[in-house]
Amino acid sequence: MTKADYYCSVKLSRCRCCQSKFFNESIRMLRQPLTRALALKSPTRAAPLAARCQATQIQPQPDKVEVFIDDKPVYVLPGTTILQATAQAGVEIPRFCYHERLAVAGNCRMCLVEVEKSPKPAAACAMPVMKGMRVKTNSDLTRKAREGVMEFLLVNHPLDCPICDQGGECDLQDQSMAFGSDKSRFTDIHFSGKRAVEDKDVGPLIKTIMTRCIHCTRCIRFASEVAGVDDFGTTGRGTDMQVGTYVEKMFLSELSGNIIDLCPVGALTSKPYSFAARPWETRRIDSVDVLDPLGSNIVVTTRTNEVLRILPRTNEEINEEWLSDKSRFACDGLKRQRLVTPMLTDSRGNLTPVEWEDAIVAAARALRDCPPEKLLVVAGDMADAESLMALKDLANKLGSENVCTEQYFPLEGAGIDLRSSYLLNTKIANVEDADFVLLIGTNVRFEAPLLNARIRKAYVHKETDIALIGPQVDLTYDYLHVGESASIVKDLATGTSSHEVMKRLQQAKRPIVILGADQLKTPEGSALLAYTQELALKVQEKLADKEWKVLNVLQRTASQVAALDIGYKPGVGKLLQSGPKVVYLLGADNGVVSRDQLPKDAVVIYQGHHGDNGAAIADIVLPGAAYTEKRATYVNAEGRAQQTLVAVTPPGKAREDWKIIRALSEVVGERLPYDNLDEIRDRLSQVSPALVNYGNVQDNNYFAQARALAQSLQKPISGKMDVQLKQLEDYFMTDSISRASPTMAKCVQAVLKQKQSSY
Amino acid sequence: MLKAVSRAAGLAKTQLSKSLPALSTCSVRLQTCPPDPTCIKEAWKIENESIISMPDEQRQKNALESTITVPTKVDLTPVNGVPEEHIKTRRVRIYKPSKNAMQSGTNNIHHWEMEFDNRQRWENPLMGWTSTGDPLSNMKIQFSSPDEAIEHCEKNGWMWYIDEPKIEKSEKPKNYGLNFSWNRRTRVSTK
Amino acid sequence: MSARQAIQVGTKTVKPVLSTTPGEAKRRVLNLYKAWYRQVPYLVKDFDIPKSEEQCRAKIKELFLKNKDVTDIRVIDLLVIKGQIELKESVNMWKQKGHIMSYFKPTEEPKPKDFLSKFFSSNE
Amino acid sequence: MSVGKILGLDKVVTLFNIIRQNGGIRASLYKLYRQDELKDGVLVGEDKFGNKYYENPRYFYSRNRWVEYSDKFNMDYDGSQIPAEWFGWMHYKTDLPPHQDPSRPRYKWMTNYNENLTGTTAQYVPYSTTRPKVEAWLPPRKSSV
Amino acid sequence: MSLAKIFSVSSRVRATGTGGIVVRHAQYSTPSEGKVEKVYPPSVSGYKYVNAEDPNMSMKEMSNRAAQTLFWTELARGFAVTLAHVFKEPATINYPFEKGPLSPRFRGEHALRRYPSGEERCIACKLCEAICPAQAITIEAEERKDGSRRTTRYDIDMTKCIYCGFCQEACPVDAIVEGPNFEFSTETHEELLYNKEKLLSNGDKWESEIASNIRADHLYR
Repeated sequence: MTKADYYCSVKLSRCRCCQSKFFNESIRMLRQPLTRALALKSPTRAAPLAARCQATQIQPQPDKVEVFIDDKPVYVLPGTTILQATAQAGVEIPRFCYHERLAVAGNCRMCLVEVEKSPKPAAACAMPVMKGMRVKTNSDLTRKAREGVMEFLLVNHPLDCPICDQGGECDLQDQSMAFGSDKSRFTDIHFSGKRAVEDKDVGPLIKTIMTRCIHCTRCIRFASEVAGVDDFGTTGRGTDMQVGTYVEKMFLSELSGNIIDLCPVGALTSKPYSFAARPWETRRIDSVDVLDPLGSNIVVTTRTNEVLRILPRTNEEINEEWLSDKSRFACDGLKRQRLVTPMLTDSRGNLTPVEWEDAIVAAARALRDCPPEKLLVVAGDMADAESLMALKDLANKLGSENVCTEQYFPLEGAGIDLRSSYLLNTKIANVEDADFVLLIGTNVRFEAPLLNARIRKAYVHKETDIALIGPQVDLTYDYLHVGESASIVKDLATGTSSHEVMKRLQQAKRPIVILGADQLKTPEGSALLAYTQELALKVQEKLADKEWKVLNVLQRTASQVAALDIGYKPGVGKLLQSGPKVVYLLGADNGVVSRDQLPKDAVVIYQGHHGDNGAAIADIVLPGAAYTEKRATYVNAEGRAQQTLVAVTPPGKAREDWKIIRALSEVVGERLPYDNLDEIRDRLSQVSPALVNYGNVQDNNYFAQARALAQSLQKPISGKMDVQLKQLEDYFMTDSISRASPTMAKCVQAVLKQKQSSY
Repeated sequence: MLKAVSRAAGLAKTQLSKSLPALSTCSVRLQTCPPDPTCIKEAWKIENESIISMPDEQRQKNALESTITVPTKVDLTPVNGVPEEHIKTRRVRIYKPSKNAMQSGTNNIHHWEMEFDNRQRWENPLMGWTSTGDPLSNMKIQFSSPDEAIEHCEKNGWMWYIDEPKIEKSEKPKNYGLNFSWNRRTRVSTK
Repeated sequence: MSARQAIQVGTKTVKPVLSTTPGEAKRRVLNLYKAWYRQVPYLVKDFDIPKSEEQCRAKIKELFLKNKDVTDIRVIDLLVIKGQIELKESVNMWKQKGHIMSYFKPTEEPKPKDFLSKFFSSNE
Repeated sequence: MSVGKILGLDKVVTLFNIIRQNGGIRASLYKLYRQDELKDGVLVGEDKFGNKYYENPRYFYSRNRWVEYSDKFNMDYDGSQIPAEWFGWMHYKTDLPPHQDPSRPRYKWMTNYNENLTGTTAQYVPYSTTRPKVEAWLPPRKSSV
Repeated sequence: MSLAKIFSVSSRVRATGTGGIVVRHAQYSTPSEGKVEKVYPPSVSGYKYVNAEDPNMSMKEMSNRAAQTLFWTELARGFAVTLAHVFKEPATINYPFEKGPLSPRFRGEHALRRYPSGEERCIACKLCEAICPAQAITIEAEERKDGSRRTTRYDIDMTKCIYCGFCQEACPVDAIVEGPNFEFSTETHEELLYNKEKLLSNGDKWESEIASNIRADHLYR
């Protein structure tokens, strides 16, 4: 039994023993069709899907108030607004300023509805319901009120729909069709022209056409509430009112792209996407983002086999409906610096394009001639689970165990054998419920922007307090800075410190500790992890809520969790020093492996989608597919497996990654036993069923075991912690896609320029 | 022949008694049971076909109006003419369409859809237009429930999987007053 | 597993297409088969195809046997109707020689089947 | 009705007039060969290619305006050799020939008219007007020794 | 036989009264009696018999008919018809020297227009692409250097186009028009795949005529 097989079996048994019935059900439901179809039998549906449909019968509930929406009774919590109540009744009220994830503003007046016995129409978004209230959402008065509001809005809105990027997906357009008047009474009697407002420059991502603004203040509220960057505001009153940044200033936020989505008109549009396409001519493919470890759900908008833009897709458990700027705007990097054809070094040492047959044969020869212990496989940031699996199987068949990832994680103690020691166990959605957050050595804001948005949400709405051990950075909210030294963690864990943080941790009902995976690279990393585990478990044991998990490790890359699940060794460290003959880089672009670390005659095979650090040192280049071009599995930091879908075809001769490895294996003579996606996913589920349980997270609870294993590692630590991404300019270009993206480069320049500005 | 006529008349009578009150143009309303011939001014209407058809034809016709019992699971692949390549290798994704992040309306997402996996597209060398060889690339069918979608896929022999969105939200009242509460972090300073 | 069996044995009552019993459907299939069989000499002569009558009969048999596992009466009926359409189009010379020959030889190039040649030839 | 008309002599006179106007018997025969018919009319104008436009209301509508293609086209005359300015007059959209119509735009970016060039070397060849969608990575070149 | 008879279609039709003419075919009795017997229609006023009637069998008529056959008068009459048409003015027009009338709204070859300043009108709003029922139009757009919204690709497949004119109706800036030209037939298919350059050059070529057509029609839009 090789060690790799051992890993597999350990993981398999581990997963078997902890299967909850929940998990059992869902995995059966999701996996059955494919496995059944493989067996040439008809798939069935296991769970009664109809059960999901809620019963429509409404029962009176004691703690709720009864209101009547169009004479239909609805029971809602007291304090609910009319608009929320109507939503429960299935009636959608038109709105511009109201957004369910932002504070109520109540300034657009589009949501006016008639309330019986009320002299005037009421703004549904701000008006709380009262017992027995009768709301008419489609009465003559309501319609007239809407028409009137619409007319006022259109008086000052330009008629430039043909050149407006919002055209076709514009709330104002749609609502004026549905609720507006069929004619205009606007005549420019004094020939003074319509209102015109100067455009603002808020950076390279957002294009402003302020004349189109209808002053809904969604962008302002987003900036101050969610992004935590209080840059936007209004100036002037009446017709002179303007939304802007007061002084000319870039919108310095890693979540800035979301105000494009929020803007109900075309006042804020995407600069990189400007004028590129209309919504009716694009295809939308649901997919998953891989540029940060959270695996935000996205919609890839394509046309003519080209990724045009990326939009967030609502997933309440991960990204709500936000998306970070890198995930949203780095997609133009998918069209630059691409590897479109296999390449081999010629006699002069230059990479020259060749056919697939030649490249595969050359790679196979290199692999076959290499002694197993001299083969090194390094997987990078964005490797999918399928190709990781295939490559590991290939390496194992060749007799090598040297498969590793770029990112390091301590192997001492429990290492990676216990899944809960490298996951974000609390889960992203539960972070909102936390009442105390301790961040250790991480800049969440840039390592996982949407996790930071959740923490900020808890901070704003739940009065959660946050403490940070590590370098002092701007997290967009106030926090208690404990110090930069790693020894603080040791002191807290061993109980020798009487710091305020310890008190807060112990008082909190739902505390969480988030440890940045970057800190574990140092020699003291294993000790830091051990102490953090100790601290978290100590706090957790005292909690009343037994289900609540305290320990979280925030990974940095999208591939790391899947790689560890499959059995990759984290970090190249020792393996690189042993002088490998063949180095197989699976999208490893972070410069962990460089030419001068390798023996002169070493052959470097690079498989990936971008020409970056990896391809530059390669002898054989095998062009793979980026995450928008393949159907592949990614496991996010929580351990949630999700799959991307094929949005566009890989460019040129590029192929899906696992297929390249499968083809290579056949030429090497060690044929891998899977020919299609279903078969390789079967193999994945053999290794760990969690890898194919799409959309769901499996609960892991091995903190006590991990502590037991890590007891010996609790050594004194003294180092100062440091994080890679400190400032906004560090955030934009962190991987091969965003490094190739011109938009991201512009962002870095713009941020640096803004730094020099006096504002 | 006589027999056929009488049978046809009987048939017609039953049909007529059902439909006549609504369709009759005669001055005397047809009495329901028992129809008294003296009250009726119109002759029974007998379909020509039922008179001239042969007995076994008539039997066949009656049989076609009856029902037969078939298994619930229907496999349409032999008759639908879809090439085998597009049945065996295609995977159908059954999902609920996601809300367009750019808009706040939700009227177009309350159904389930099925779509096929995306196949290769390439560029036309002359004009640079994009081509595809996939006849199913635009086939998006809407269903009111995933069960219907599954049934449709099973009938056509496609492999399917369900992609369920995670969009359930907790019910949380919103409050306009929070903007102004002096002791909360929700208080706004910029507006 | 129980749910699966329930589906397999589950039945429903529907309107028939042509036949009401499996026996009747079988008769229709046999009738169609015989009709094709009888037309073979004329088809060979009229279309002047480079195939012998034996080859044509073997092909007819092969095409009929392709759907031998179909049990649903309505599907059989539809197949019979389609077969009749084909027969009529052939006998009335509404088809052309190429249409008849396409029974014997597919007009498109066969795609590679094994993984490696698929991998080298295209992106699929 | 005059005697001449009854005897059809006016037709003969017209015939002679037509022949005279077209430059004698020899030229008339050439024109007849080239255009399949001979007509007399008022010369309304001449375009930049040398095509001559005639009008004679004696002929019925849609035959009362015609063009004689410039001699440089020889027998290679073609319907598309009438420039855009004369197109409207030729197709009875307007009665104003272009040189008498002041409202016709004359912008400096308007280009010279050319005939339908299909089948010649100057014919239109379609091409894509966009950039390639994907930029490939160019591996760094090592200095060739 | 009068000359009128030679050149007129049927004097009898013309001669009939103004009342509604009812045409009825001769009816024949069933052939049971062994011979075909003609049944004449009722002699009601307003009815007119249009079928071939039996020849008159009086001696005079019979000899007339015999003389006409003998002296080939049919032949002579036929030549006379031919001769008469030689001297008649033809009803066809002599294309390409003469051309038929066209409406200012005629929908011919497409063209992309420019503003008087020479700036192209098209703003890449893609409404024409959206409305095109034959999906003949392909547009790609991006921001031009000066920040204006322009197409990088404006292709019309003229072989797909059905010349319905919806594109020019949809255009908010009168950029795409169907010009007056119909003489753009080509020898190859490719030449009918128009790209943006071709369409713009069409506009530059035909602007004089397009502009006067729009002026002629402006009262009606």
